This record gives sequence, C-alpha cells and structure tokens, in this order.
Amino acid sequence: MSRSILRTIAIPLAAVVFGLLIGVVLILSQNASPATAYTALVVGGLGDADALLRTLQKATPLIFGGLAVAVAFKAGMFNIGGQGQLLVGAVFAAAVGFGIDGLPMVIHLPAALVAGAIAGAIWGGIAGALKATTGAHEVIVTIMLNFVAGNLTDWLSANPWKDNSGNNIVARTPLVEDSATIPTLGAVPVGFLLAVVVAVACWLVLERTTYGFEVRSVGHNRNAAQYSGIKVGWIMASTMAVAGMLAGLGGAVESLGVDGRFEAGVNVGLGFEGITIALLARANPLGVIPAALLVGLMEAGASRMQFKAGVAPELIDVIQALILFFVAAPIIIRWVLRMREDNSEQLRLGAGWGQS
Amino acid sequence: MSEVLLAAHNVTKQFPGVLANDDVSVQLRPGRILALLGENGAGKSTLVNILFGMYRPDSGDVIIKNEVVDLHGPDDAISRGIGMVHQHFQLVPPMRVVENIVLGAEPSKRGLVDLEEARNRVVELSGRYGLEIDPDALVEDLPVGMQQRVEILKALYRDADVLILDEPTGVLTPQEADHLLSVLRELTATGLGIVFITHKLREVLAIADDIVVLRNGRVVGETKPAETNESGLAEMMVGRSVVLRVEKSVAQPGDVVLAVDELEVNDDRGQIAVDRLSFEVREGEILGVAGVEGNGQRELVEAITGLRHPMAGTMRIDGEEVTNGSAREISKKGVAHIPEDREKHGVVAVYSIAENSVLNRYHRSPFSIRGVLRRDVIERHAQEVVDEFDVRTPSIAVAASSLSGGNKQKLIVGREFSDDIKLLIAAQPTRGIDIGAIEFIHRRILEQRDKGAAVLLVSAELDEILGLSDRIAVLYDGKLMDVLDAQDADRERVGLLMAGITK
Amino acid sequence: MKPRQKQLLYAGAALLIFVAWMFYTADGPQTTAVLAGTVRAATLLALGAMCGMIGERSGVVNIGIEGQFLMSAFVAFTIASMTGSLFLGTIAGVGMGLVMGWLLAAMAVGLKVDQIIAGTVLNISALGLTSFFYDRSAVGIGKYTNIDLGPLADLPLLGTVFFSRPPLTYLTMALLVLVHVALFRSVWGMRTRAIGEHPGAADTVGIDVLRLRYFNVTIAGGLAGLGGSYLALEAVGTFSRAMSGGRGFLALAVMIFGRRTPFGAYAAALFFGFTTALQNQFQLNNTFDIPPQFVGMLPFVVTIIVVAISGLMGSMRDPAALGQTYEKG
Amino acid sequence: MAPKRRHLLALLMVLGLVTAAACSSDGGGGISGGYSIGLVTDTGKVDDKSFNQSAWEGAQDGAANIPASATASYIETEESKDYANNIQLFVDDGAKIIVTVGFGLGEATIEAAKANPDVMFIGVDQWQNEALPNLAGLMFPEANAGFMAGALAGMLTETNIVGAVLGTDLVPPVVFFKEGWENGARYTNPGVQTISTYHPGGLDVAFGDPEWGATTARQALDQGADIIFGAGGATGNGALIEVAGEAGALCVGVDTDQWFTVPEAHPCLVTSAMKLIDVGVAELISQAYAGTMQGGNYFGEVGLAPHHDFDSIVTDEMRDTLAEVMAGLADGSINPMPG
Repeated sequence: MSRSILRTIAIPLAAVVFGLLIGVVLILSQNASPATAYTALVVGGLGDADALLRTLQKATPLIFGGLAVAVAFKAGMFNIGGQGQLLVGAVFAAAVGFGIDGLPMVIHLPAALVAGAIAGAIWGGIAGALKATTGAHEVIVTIMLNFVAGNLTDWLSANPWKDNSGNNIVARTPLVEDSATIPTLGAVPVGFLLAVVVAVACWLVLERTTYGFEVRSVGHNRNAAQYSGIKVGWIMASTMAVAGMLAGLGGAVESLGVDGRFEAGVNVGLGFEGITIALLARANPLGVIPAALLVGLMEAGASRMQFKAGVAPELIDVIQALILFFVAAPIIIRWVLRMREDNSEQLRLGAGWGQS
Repeated sequence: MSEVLLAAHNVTKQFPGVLANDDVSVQLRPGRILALLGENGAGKSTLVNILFGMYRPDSGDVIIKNEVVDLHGPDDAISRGIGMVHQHFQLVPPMRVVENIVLGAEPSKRGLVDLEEARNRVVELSGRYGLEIDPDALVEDLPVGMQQRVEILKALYRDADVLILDEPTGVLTPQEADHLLSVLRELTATGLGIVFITHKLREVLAIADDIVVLRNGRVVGETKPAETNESGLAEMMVGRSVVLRVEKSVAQPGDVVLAVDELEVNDDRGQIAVDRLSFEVREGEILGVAGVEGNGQRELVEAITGLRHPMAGTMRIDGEEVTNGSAREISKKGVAHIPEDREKHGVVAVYSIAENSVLNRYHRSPFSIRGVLRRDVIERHAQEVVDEFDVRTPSIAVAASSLSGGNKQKLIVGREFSDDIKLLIAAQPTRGIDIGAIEFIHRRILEQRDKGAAVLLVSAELDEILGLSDRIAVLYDGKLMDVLDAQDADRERVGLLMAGITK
Repeated sequence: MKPRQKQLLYAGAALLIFVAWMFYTADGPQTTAVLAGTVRAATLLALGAMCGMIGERSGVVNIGIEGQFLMSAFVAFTIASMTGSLFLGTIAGVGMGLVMGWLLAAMAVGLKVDQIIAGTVLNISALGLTSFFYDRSAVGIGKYTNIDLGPLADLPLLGTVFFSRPPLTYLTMALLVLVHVALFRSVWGMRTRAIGEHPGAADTVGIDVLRLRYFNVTIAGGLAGLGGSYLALEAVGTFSRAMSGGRGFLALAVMIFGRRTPFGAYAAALFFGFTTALQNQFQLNNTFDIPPQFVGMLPFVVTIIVVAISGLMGSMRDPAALGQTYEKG
Repeated sequence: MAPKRRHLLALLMVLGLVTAAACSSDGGGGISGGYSIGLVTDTGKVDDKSFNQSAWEGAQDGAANIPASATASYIETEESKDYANNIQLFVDDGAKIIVTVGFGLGEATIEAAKANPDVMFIGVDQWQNEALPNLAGLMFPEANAGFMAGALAGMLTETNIVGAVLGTDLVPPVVFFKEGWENGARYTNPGVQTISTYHPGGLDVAFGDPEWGATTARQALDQGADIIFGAGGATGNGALIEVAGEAGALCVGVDTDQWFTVPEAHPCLVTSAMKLIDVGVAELISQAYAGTMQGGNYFGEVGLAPHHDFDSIVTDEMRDTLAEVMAGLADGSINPMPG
C-alpha cells in the first residue's frame, strides 16, 4: 500500500525537486544566493505563526481552485473558468456578507458562503449546459466567461455594491459584517479547514457514490456511460456546475475570510493557479491539498525571498511552470531517474475536444 | 515461374504477453491467390502488418520479389509494389475519392496537387479494371462496397503487384462478395498476386490457390482447395473438431414483447437511417436482423435501447410505449443489450472488472444504497460473473483493458445476463472473438431464448444469423425488405434481399 | 460549401459593403476610423488563428497561442532594442515562435502529453518567464510605419483601411492567401488534412504522421511568433507584461468561427475587430451611456453565442482525430 | 526508444538555454544596517515607468539627501493580499521610514502606522481621514494636472479635436485626469471636440493593454484628433507610441515626465500631466528624517512637464495663458471639475 502511494507521488515530488533545481540556475543568473533565497522562501512561508497563517490563507483558494479543475477533469472536461467562477463567487458572497445585517453568524455566514457557491455554480453550469446541449467546447466558453466575469464583478463593485464610506474611491464593496466573517483559529483560518473538508468530501463522492461513478464513467468513456443509462449531458452540466461551485466557494472564502470584502482586481490569477494545482495533484482531490500547500508556501514566502535575497518574486511563477511541465511530461523524470514506466493513467483531455 | 512475389521467412513477433507470430513462413507467387485462414487472434493480422511494413519482425525475413528486404514503414512496402486493403478502411471520410486514392503519392506541379491529372489517372484505372467509381464523390457519402473499391484502386494506383486484403468480404452481401472474388480472380490474370485473409471457409475454398492455416501464431497447415473441405479446414483452424451448425430446439414463441411500428431514425449526419420500420419480437424466439453494415442496424439498435431518439413511429415493450424512453427507463423494463462495439460502449477500459460488472446496474440495490456504492457487494457480484461466464482473468481488480476481446465480451454478456431478461438486444455479439468464445456466447443466447426471453439478434455474419435465428428480417437502406421464417431462408435469398433485390 | 450557403455569403458581403458605403457617405472620417481599427485589430487574431488552424488541421489542439504570442513579443522587442533593427527583432520573434511551436510539438506529439495540458504549460511558462526576465530599462526603437501602396492608398475609404498599412499587416494578408493555397491545394495541405482526419489512413499510405505533425505544429508556431513580433514591433512598439491580453484565446475562437479556413478566420477576425472598434467609437462619440465594462463584454458574449449556435447547427465539424495522440499500429 | 531520447535531450537543452539566457537584473531588496528606508510597491514594479517608479526615485533621492548614510530598498507586491506582510518585513528589519505606494495600501499602512509609532510612514495617493502623527498621505490634485494639459492641447490643436486614451474609470485618478483634460481643453478652446475612451476590460487588463491603447489612439487620429492624452499605465503608453508614428500629431503623457520613461514617444510628446511623486516623496523623507513631518494629508505638486523637442511650438502667448490657468487653479477661481 505505502509502496503504491510512493509510486503515485514520486513523479510530482520529483517534478518539484526538478523545478527548484532549475530555479537555482535562475537565482544564480540574478547574482543572488540560492541558499539565501530558498531559506527566505521557507521562512517566509513557515517561519512563524504569521507566516503559517499566510501560507494556509494562500493555500485555501488554491485548494478550491484546484478542486474546480480536478473535479471537471474527472468528467473529462477542462475547466479553465475557475477564475471567473471564483470572481462571481467572491462578489456575491461579499454582497450577502455586507448587504444583510442583524443575522446571527450561524445563519449569515453559511448564507454568504452559499451565495458564493451558487454564483460559481451558475457560472460553471453555463459552460457545462452549453457543452451538453450545443456541444460548445467548455474551454472556449469558460475562457470567455472569465472575461465576462471580470467585467461584471468590476462593474458591480464600482456601481451598485460600491463601498461609499469615508474616503474610498476604488471599486470595492463595503466590509462584510462580523456575522459573515470567517474566523481564524490561532494560525489556522477556518476557511482552510473548510477547504480540506470539501476536498475530502469531493474524493468520497467521486470514489464512493453512484454519482461519482457516473462522473468518472463519463470522463473515461462517454459512450459506455451513455450505454449504461447515464445521462451524459446532465453529468457534464452538473459536474461543471459543481466545479464552478467549488471555485465560487473559494472566492467566497477569500471575500469572507481573507479580504473581508470584494475588491476589483484583488483576486486576479487565483483561479488560473487551480490548473497547476490540479495537474500537480494528478486530478486527485486529496492530492490537491498538499499541492496547494506547496504552492501556497512558495507564494507566501516570495516577498521575503525578494527582501532577503533580491530575487524577483516572479521566480515563483517560473518554478510553477517548470513543475507543471515536469508533471505533464513525466517521461522526462522517468528518464533522468531511470524509473520504470508504469501504466498509471496519464491525464487525457484532448480527445474530448470538440466532441459533443 | 519461380519468382516469389512476397514471402515471410521464419518470422517471429512477440507482443507483451503474446507470441503473435512464431516462426511463420508463407510464400506468394505471381498470378496466385494465397488465403491466410485462422481464428481471430491467430496471428493473421500481425503477419500481414509485418509484410506491409507496419511492424518489424523480431526475427525472420520479409522477402519481396526474391529479395530480402528491411521494411521501415508502409511506404517501403508500397514503393516495392505491395498494396493493402485493410479490414477497417483506411480512408479519410470528408475527402474526395480521387484525393483518397492519390494521397501520399500525389501528382503535383510546384508543390500543388494536380487534381486534373489525378482524376484522369483514376478514371483510366477504374476503366481498366472495371471498378467504376465517381472520382469526385466524398468517401463518407459512399456505401461500404464502394469504399472498398476505393481501397483497391488506391493500391492499384500505386502499381501494386501484390494485393493484401484483410477480411474483405465481412462488409459485403454474399453476392457482392462473389463479385469481389471474381474481380480478384481477374486481377490475378495480369500477374498480380493476392493475399487473402479470412476466417470464412467457404470463400477460401472458392477462391484460393494456396491455403495457409494459422493457429496461435503458428502455421498449422498448408493445403489446396482440392485437397480439403470445410470441416477439414475448420478442424485445422481450431485444433479440434468443430460443430459448424448450432444445435437448437424448435422455438416456442409466446406473447409479443417488442413491437416496433413505423419507426424512423436519423443517423449522426441527420439523414434517415431507419425508414419506417415495423416488426415484432415474441417471447421465446430469436429475430435475426441481417444486412450489410451501415444499412440502419446501428441506429435501429440505438433507438430501441434508448440511446437515440426516433424521429417518428412508436416502440412498445410488453405493450407499454417506450418510444422516447431513456436508456435507463428501457433497461428497467428488463431489456439487456450487448453493444456492437465493446471497446466503445461495452466497457470502460480503465475500470476494474468489478466496476465494469455493474456498469449498468451500479445504481440499483444491492450494489448501492442511497447513492453510496457497496464495494463488497460489487466485488462479490463480479466474482460470480467471472466464474459463471468463464472470464479468464487473474483477478477482478485488474483493468478491463487487460482482457482479451473474447473475455471482454464474456464479461459483457455475463453482466447483461445476470438479471432476468425480457428482451435481449444482441448486436454483433461474437465479432472478433475466438471460436470457443463464439460457441459459448451462442449457447448462452439460446439459453435465454429457451427461458422465454425475446431476442433481437443483429449481426453482419450471415452464418450467425442463419444459424441462430427463428425468423430473419433483412434490412437494406434502412428499410425492411422482408421477414422470413428460418426454414425458408437460405444464403442466396437473404443475400439478394441484403442487396435490396426483391425480385 | 453548398451553393445556397455561397449565395447567402455573397448576399451578406454585398449588404455589408452597401452599409459601409452608406456610413462612409454620412461620416467619412468616423467610418474610416472604425474600419481601419477593425482591420488593425484583426491582424493579430488572424495570425493566431492560422497558427491554431494548421495545428488543428493536423490533429493537434493548440491552446498555447497566448503564450506563443507573449514569448515572441518579448523576444522580438528585446532583440529589436538590442540590435536597433526592427527586422532582426521580427525575425527573432518568429524564431521564438518556432521554438515555442517546437516545444508544443515535443510535448504533445513527441512525448504524447495531453495536448491541452501542453498548451497550458506554454501559457503559464510564457507569463512567468517574460515577467521574470523583462529588462525594464530596454527602450523600444519605434515601430513599423505605414506603407502606402501607390495609387491604391488614395482610394476613398479602402485606401486607408486596406492599402496604407504597416508591412507585417500586408505580410499577414499575403500569408492568408498562402496558407489557404497551401492547405487546400498543395500536397502538404492534403496530407495535413489527412493526418488530422484519419492518421491511420495517412500512415498506411506512407505518410509519417508524427513527423508531419511535429513539422506543422512547429511551423504554425512561427505564425504565432510573427503575431508576437507584430504585437511588439508593429502594433505597439514596446513590450509590457501580459500584453497579449487574452488575444491568443480569442484567436482560437476566431479560428473555430472561421471553420478552420484562413479566409473564414479572417472574416471572423474582422468581425471581432469590428466589435472592438465599434465599442471604442460608441465611447468616443458618447453614443450611449453604457458603462465600458458592459460594452467590453460584447466580443466575449458574442463568442459564446456563436460557438453555441454553430454547435447546435452542427456546422463546426472538427477534424476527426483532433486532440488525440497517434499511436502506430 | 532512441528517437524518444533525442526529444528529451533536445528539450532539456532548450530548457538550459532559456535559463542561461537570463539577463542579470540589479534586483531589489537587500539588508542594511544604518538608516534604512523601505518602499512597498502596489501590485506593480519599481520600474513601471509610472507611479511606482516615480515613488522609488523619490525614495532614492530622499535617501541621498539625508545627511546620515541612508539606504533605500523595495519590495514589489505580487498580490494585494501581501501588503501588510510586505510592510511588516521592513518594520521587522528596522526601517525608519516606510513608503507605501498606491491607494490600495492605505488601510494596511494605517494599521502599520498605528502599530509602529516609531516608524514614519509615507502613503502615496492615500487620503487620511484622521491624522496619525507618523503617517503622511501624499495626495495630488490630478484634475488640475489634466486641466493644464488640456488647456495646452486646446490651444495647440489645429483640427479642434483632442482625444484621450485612458485606463479604466474604476480608478478615480484616471477619471480626474480625464475630466480635467476635457475641461481644460474647452477652457482655452470652447469649440473643441473632445473624444475620450476608457479601456473596456477589467481592472486586471485595463492598465496592461498597450495594443488596445495603440489601436484606439489610431482610431482617434483617423477621425481627426491631432493631440492625444494617454493616461493608463502600459495602455496609455501604447497610445503615446502610436501617436509618435503619426507625422504632425502630438501626445501628452501622464504621472511623470514621460520623455524619460517612454523614449519611444519623443516624436510627439509635447508635455506630460505630472504628479511630482518623486519630489513629494523625497521632500517627505527629508521632513521625516528631520522630525518635521506632519501627520495627515500632504499635497504634492502637479504640473506640466517640459516641452522638450516641442518647446518652439508653444508660443509665449500660450505660456502666459498656462500661467494664468495655473494661478487660477491654485487660487480656486478655476474649478477643473465643475459639476
């Protein structure tokens, strides 16, 4: 058993090591010290309670974003729309968070989270429903919906839901009420715990329920799924809605637990990192957690790395791209490490391109 | 004439887990037809793929025109005059006939395809060999017989003097097949040599000059038509004596189970594939649907099983209308379905045997309760299916992709037969599997009939239809030509109906 | 194309020309400005669409066009500012495009990585690398200027819109014709379409499927590379972070609208360019008081609608082998 | 297997090349003893050719002006969530003065100033509602800068059409620049037609889309505008460079003297509507060092940048008018944004 787990994580682990090694070259090219830089990176992400909190806070939306991609993967679809789903989730959660007062926390906070989840679900569901009914490819549709979501949430936060208090001039909503704010337990944000619970729930649903069986069947063999009586269109649409819901929850947790409001331009790029996370986790919902923690750690430590070692924080982006590359093309790692090729499933999506 | 056109000399080819060719030698001379006979999986395809340069042998030699050659790819073989007509046509559907024929050897001017020249050459070629064809038709619009003609022209266009045909008659009516055989015979008159791969004994006896029989990757016999007969060949092929006819009792038809009335179904391209069909299937009988592939069988089966919406007409099962029922609703009525394409529809390759064994009933008790799968129950069920239906596998935990075709098919049949069946839809139930498995599945289908199930058997193998059916419906161009009682049906009559000729 | 469709197309084109002329006589400068802006915005999309088209016609999905644009724009700008030569910069951009195309091919064709994942790797890498290595002290050396095509440039409306353009725009228009001829008339094009539809068939007639895909995806990268050069050296004259701004993805949509044909894609690109130019014009004129955020959604919403409708009509048949890695035998 | 290996080798080689192609950059950060000044950027770079850069130059100037040997260093914010953390890094490092750039850091800066009364904070573009003794908000009346630039444009235009290509209306300073610009142009040239466009995209792309900026500037030129105001980061810079390619057309930069930040725009750059961030930051640093810095809001200067190559086309008459305008803005007799 432990052997097989080892085999499963060997490639991602090696990919991380390779990525960091090439990062050393990049750091040297900037006349900086790799040791200093990486030490700063780790201290910046784990050094004290504050650092740990930051890492967990950064990992939280990454878990949700990673799940949004991984779950769609399972149904054979590529959800590039995490960004848009996250944005609408964030703005609607914030709207419920600041728009209602006088509610007890046990009602208000869940209501705000649900608002974000529903908004995300609708945003993802549009792509899924179009795919199921018209065959419009979800990659194109979700990319377009990302742009639309960006504009929509900017406008919402600059007009009807704008924070008009005091001296505010930028596009952002008022702070959410305390009763809708996700608390932090010591160095652990409750949002992170929620993300972990959701990740485990995703895994259980996918592996242990008939719905999960249907999703996986559609992902592996759409024709056989249809043959066995599964409503393929419904599964595609609902899985994309679930994926959107997960991303929307991520946005909601950002608004309610990290930023305290929605602000235009603040959550840029979060949704896209879900792709890296999901691939690093090989689309396994449980694998998403460590993958998100790793990337969250790097991002939390990046400022300190620039401060201490003078390395531009974009190094993190480059290292992430390299890791992604090595995970996607495991043959390189196998070749370097002389590992035996195993028949573990390689992630396949392209074959679904254009098929309705 | 001592020239050898094409030969394999002591060829051995190993695939992971299978010795596909074991020290195989065959030889083809000009003007002769060499039949390669063998069961599915006997190594025929591997051998011709080696001869055509698709695979390289692990050991042994390929000899073309008395010369040992080292083929690096099909282009090597083509340039040496080898042409091949594949079992699955290697044509590009949305391209024209002429484009398909010249592809890879295009006449060109400054890098641009000279379509005019190509068209002229195709017209000339088809005139010369009596293989008439419209060079500007899209391949996807052509019936299969015509597509096969394109394949043959493709080889002839490349000045082939050896033609390899892999199971060429499977997609033809008996009459078309006879016509093909006579065309081939004429071709040999020009000195062409032909390698003819088949598992149909009748054809071998009708056309071959030399016969080589393969079994389990080895040559187990070489003979000539004059020296043998069908049962002799069958025994050589299988390695034991074979009952060529299925033994069955007389049918005891009961009430109507499936009633199809004026059913109209479109294909993927929106064209009418099933044209106002009406028929009934009763308890305890097998209705065989004969016809050349692509005459609406697939669409008919998909409509009946709820995978495709009919455009018009009605279907009833046990008197209840199910015309627009979903696959699941129909399956709930006690309908079992053996799909025609087991890789595409029958199994999920990466799923374990256990998961595949409940592919159509995972949602029902006892396999799941309130949406939660019960793995122990599923695994027990899978073990039962594997035991009862003789699925050869090391474990029920392995992926279905590791099973052979016959074992996959037995797994599917086992899965479908594990409930009480009211109506069985069996589409090409024995395609591409070995004789042992064929016999096994035939017996099981008859067993279901005798237990009172209504069976709709769709098959492109006329022998299978004739052997199993109690009544035979013949489809041509989406229309029902006729429904015959089994005792009135013979190869000749059904064949004519399959070609749309009612007399 | 069926004759009915062709007639419809001609009728539509005639109507468009008529409408354009009406507007031109009503307000010359504005009409000219909008149409010139249309042609301009279409160039990059057309280059990206041709890149995607050659890949998809060969059976390889390329969603890394965005990354190819960005990386090539970066290299084109850097080399141009180092050497002081726009031409060398352009060449370098094309070269980088070829390298990016080759990387995609190496992953998607050679190593059989899932094509969509491979494209995503390109996008993420390009954003990271160009940000990391961007030398902000590099100074642009200007950009390509318009070249008037003799008397043609003096034509009313058309002169400004089509015949007074910078060189890479002309090159793009020429490439549209070239790619069209190559795809639909040449030996290469026939083989390319064959490996995208039925690689097995191509293989059995001796076409090396993997090699041709490798070649095509690499060459197509060169077109995206030209797009990057255009972006940095003709459209803008400098480089800035993430300057491709999603146009690589739009190019993909344009390619699909255009049914993977160069002229179809160009028509779609012009349509996109037109929506962009029109929304600017509405603002410039204060025509409507719609927030720019909503006007800005227009191209994206239109894309979704068109993709959905064309899906419904079944008019977008993808190459049959699109997205699948090819295994011999 | 052999060909596969070849792919791999080649791939690895390319990776190596890409990494080796790294050009060295001077980097930021660093740790120092002595008197240190820290600067935290908004989500942007210290050499964005815009306000971050301007503030960084001011911080360096300020450090140089201090008698004691002072050093300045910066952290570039990647994500707005890191504002507080990045400020804290400087606090922990013992920085005496911390400059934070941009409205977005306002709240984080106030928090930090409250928590660290010993450290002096300078918040660029951060309005202070209540004055903290150790925090100065450096504010600029953008509308005035836009008005002056517009006034000059109104006098210079020959077609009587002036255009503006702008970032996004989501960011108020951009709106102030635009309104001021249009009103200024009308002030000196009542018959002028002003055509202005905001970027239609989201906040994440509105300042980073030079292609749109260039295309839109061209669209304005094509319908007769002969002076274009480009205000909006890289988007506006794209507009400036586009105008540079049009003979006879003029352009106006924003924030800093873009003669130095966008050399590509030399052929058209007649002036820039400047916020003198560098001057303001340097001044506040000196005050902070001297202990004379007042909490609350500090108004920096705005103005027009020199005309450089176009000095000759700005007549004395125009200069006189501009002087009047400046005086009028200063004494309040001219309202740059009426209504």
